[in-house]
Amino acid sequence: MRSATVMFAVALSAITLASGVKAAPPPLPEEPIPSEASLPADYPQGWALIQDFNFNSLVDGRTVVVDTGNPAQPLKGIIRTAQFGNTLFAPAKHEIYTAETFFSRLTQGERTDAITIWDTATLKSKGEIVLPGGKRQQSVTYAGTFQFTNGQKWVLISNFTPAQSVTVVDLDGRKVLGEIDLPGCAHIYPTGDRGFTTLCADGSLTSIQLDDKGAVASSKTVANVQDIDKQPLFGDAAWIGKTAWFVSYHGQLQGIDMAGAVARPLAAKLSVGTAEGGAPEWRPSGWQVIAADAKGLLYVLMSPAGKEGSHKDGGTEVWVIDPATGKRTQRIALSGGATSIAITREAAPRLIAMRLDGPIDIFDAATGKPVHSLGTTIAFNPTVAIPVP
Amino acid sequence: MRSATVMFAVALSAITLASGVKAAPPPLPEEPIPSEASLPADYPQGWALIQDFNFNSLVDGRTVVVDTGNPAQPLKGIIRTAQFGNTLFAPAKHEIYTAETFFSRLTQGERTDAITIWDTATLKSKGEIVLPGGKRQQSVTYAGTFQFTNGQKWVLISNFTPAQSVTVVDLDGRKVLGEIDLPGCAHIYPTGDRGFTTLCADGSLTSIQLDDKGAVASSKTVANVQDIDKQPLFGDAAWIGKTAWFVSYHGQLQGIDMAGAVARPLAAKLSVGTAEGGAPEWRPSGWQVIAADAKGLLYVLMSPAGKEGSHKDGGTEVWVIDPATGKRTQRIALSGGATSIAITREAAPRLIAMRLDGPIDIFDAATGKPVHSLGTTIAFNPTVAIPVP
Amino acid sequence: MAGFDKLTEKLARGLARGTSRRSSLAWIGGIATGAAILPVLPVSRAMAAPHSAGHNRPPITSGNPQDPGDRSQCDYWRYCAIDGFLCSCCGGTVNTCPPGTEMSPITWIGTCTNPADGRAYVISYNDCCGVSSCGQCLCNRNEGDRPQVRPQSNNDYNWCLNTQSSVYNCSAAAIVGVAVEK
Amino acid sequence: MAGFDKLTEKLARGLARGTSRRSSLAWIGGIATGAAILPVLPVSRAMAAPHSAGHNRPPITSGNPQDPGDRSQCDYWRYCAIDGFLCSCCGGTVNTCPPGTEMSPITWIGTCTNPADGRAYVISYNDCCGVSSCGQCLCNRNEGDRPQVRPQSNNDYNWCLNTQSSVYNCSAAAIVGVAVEK
Repeated sequence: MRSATVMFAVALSAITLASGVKAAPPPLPEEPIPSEASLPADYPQGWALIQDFNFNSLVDGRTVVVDTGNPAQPLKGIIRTAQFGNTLFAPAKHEIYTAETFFSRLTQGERTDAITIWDTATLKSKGEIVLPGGKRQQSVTYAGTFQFTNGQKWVLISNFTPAQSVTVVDLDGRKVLGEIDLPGCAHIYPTGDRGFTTLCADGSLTSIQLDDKGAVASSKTVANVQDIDKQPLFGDAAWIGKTAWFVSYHGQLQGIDMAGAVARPLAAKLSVGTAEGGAPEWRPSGWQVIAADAKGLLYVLMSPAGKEGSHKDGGTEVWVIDPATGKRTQRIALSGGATSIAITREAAPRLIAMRLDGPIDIFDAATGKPVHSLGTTIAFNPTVAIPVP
Repeated sequence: MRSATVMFAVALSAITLASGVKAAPPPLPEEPIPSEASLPADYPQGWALIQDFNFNSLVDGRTVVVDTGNPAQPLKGIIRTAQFGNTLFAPAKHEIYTAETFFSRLTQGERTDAITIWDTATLKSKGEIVLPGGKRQQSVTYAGTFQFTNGQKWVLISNFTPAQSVTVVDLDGRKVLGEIDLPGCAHIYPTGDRGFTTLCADGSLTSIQLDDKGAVASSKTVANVQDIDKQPLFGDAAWIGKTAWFVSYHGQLQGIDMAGAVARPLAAKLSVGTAEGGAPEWRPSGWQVIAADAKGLLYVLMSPAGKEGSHKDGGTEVWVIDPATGKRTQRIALSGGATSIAITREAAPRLIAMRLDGPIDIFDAATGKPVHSLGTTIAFNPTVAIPVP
Repeated sequence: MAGFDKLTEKLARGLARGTSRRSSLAWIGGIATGAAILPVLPVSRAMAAPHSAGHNRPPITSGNPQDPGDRSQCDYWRYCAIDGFLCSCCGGTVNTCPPGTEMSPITWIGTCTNPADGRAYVISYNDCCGVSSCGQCLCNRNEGDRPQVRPQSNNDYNWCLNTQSSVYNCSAAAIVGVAVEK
Repeated sequence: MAGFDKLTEKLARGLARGTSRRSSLAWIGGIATGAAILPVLPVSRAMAAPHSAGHNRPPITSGNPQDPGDRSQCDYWRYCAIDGFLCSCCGGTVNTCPPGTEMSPITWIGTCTNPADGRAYVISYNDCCGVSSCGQCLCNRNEGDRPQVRPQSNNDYNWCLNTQSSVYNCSAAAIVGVAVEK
């Protein structure tokens, strides 16, 4: 057999290096390697975290850090968010959290559910908290299955086996505090100082406050919050301050004040309104269909082809409603359609219009005019966006 | 909080089932669930195993069982072949073997290299053999990095760290036998009863025979088998009996007889020939560019845009050469182009023409006429095919 | 929780076997009667496009005129509330999981109108589990789909539950009964 | 094997640093001189298509007339022997790995002609590792690419070697010297 150096000797002898050959200009300089990029620990407000569901390889979901203002290089980095994963963002702590599921042999073997803690500047893992029981809820991305409480010191994670419960995790202490059974209820909306609200199958909600060990301190049910048969609410809400704004399949808007220990549905009966040209009618449609801006306007993604079963198809317009007046203030036409929307917190806010099959377009939220398209340069299947707050 | 049965009670009360409503015809019958399909343990000769590299999620590579004669349902099943994996097929044992790499946290954490043993009928894992050292060679798929020897009782696996070696594994005994250092040499071609040949960086080959413990019993180098600068050979060979047929970047054909303990390059100087219309010239081009049929004809994938660096671009024709006479007997035009080819062992053999970006077309190998297209119904990035022998 | 798991599994299986109680709510009536087959939706079509461009898959049919349609297409009548890769395109059939996968015993339910006999059938959508995403024939239709608070009517869950692995491969659609509006 | 690993790493690094011996073989001369920039190849283009349809990414340029071209495109001069996702499209730059990844210390080498100054530069292609496939700007060009028996000239290897993880994200292309034919 050959000596250890054969293979590289051939390669080495094949190339001659010199510092300059022709008269002018001097050659381009050598470039240092290895070289790895990092990000600002504090992201600008034009940035967002976008969840890439990656339907063709669900085991390999991601979260992408995106500069929505840079069509040449919008993708700033990729964080692993494996297997129907979820993402949370704590800018003040310079951390991103992902809730993930792994198998020891990719698709089979031992299951591990874990929260991974990522550094915003390096996008490297700072550690993980393993979750017990292999029961983390796996769904197409909903914000409501992974949420902060207790001033971002804790997170709450939905479980579904299909028994429903919530695991309480102390991020700062890197440990699991406990689990709360929630039969018949789904999704988590932070409520009060150290609690959450969940929506239940009979149309009620239940608000729970936790003690300092993460156990239930109080629980209160509010009936008749939604009519799941006739006016079901989309699962993901838009937040204006401490009020979560939901929209129904038919366009009714329901605010729920989550400031206190018990959620308080607002009495105002608001609607996205109607318009000509629907066939049969305009309805909200898409995945993340409602968003809010810093001024307190609501944006709802609308389809003119609204009917039973159309609620996830995606829309062609965004309707802007001022919940303070109940008036619709604007209609924004989306040239490429969208399945999810979000609004940046920039001084001049922008609308992020995402399609589940990849393309992402950016609009001026105030004027509704297209700013630029980011094409499919970011994610395979963008589901939800978390703009930098 | 609600009782455990709330959520399903709502669903249950919502649906009424009955066995028949209208007069005629009777309703479609209830269908049994759960229900899982299985395959014949012995695959028909029109089937093949096709490696799906899955470039967009390399951690999630697959091997697909394909019926090339069924354009409606060509995909018969998917086997995991994670992270630059390789596949071998032992029809007599009703087993498929994959060489894979896993990380405990998908992209990070503890690395495990393993051979997984799959049942041909159920496509379920029958077990695995963990490989030591985390050194399994990861490349775009080459057949030569995972090969049988010793009558399919053993397999050989290439390692690359970039130190080069081969791990010897006893499949029947489910254990690793040992490792053979091969500095400066790459790829494995089964040779003799219990040995292999490897190609080396100085253009030589080395043939090694193993003892019954998997250690080196004999080693012999044959110099000047290829000129890697001027006439490099594509790595994957086409086998006619125990002769491996290689093609060079410029279209020279080199047979190497692997029947004995030491590989014996054939003296015949054969070529794929030339043709008009090249710009600059016709050359072999693609990934798996050479294949053989049961009658001993060679098929080479050719590009008219041949030049330095064109050798992986893919081709537009397949040229058929009879190595017994050295004559080219046919030119097959590929309407959709191809990057890899294979020939089934059916009585009327078919040409499988695959493109790395997905599409797969089937041709009659004897007439060169298109049979049907399978479109992109099979794999994201098909690299190589193993037709049922 | 194990006891509850068993209970819900029993309920789900009971429902799938067609032994549930005879009562109904308004919402299911609205779906079960007079609901035309939805066209393939723009976004679903766009998602499916990369895998079918330039090639028309021959239709996969039942051969039974009472069960018409192409089982490789999203607009096949049984798929009125499906979400995922069609097992017919993945090595399985309309109601059978591909080799190598395990069928989830817990499912979501749709009520789809068969255009041949006008009946509303209860369809059990069972996910096939333990092999990675099939990647073929992606469909998402939502007739009768309701938010996640009503799990049995929601197709956003990964229903690979109580299987050895929760990795999702494709979704099958089996007839488990005929729905009647009372 | 450890000693050999160190040796090869040293050789690879030495080559990357531009300190290798002054000699040449015919093959490199054939590549280094007179080689025009290859057009983007049909299959490479087809593979890239699903991720760029209907959108033109604005060019990513150096701003230096002596280093012309769009670093998000396969036909940029430095990419003459690249195989993989361009780090310029993945959060890195032409010669920098994206945040969260680790650059492989061991590389393959290409010799690419800069159309602005006519020089043949030695390009070190370094894989970025530890994050899953970027999925953007896939390119495969093979000027001077040789079979795997000559690793330094082969781009089919996953060069994520001697990194914490061998998972491949993207490939960077750094100038490490000027090649001269003697």
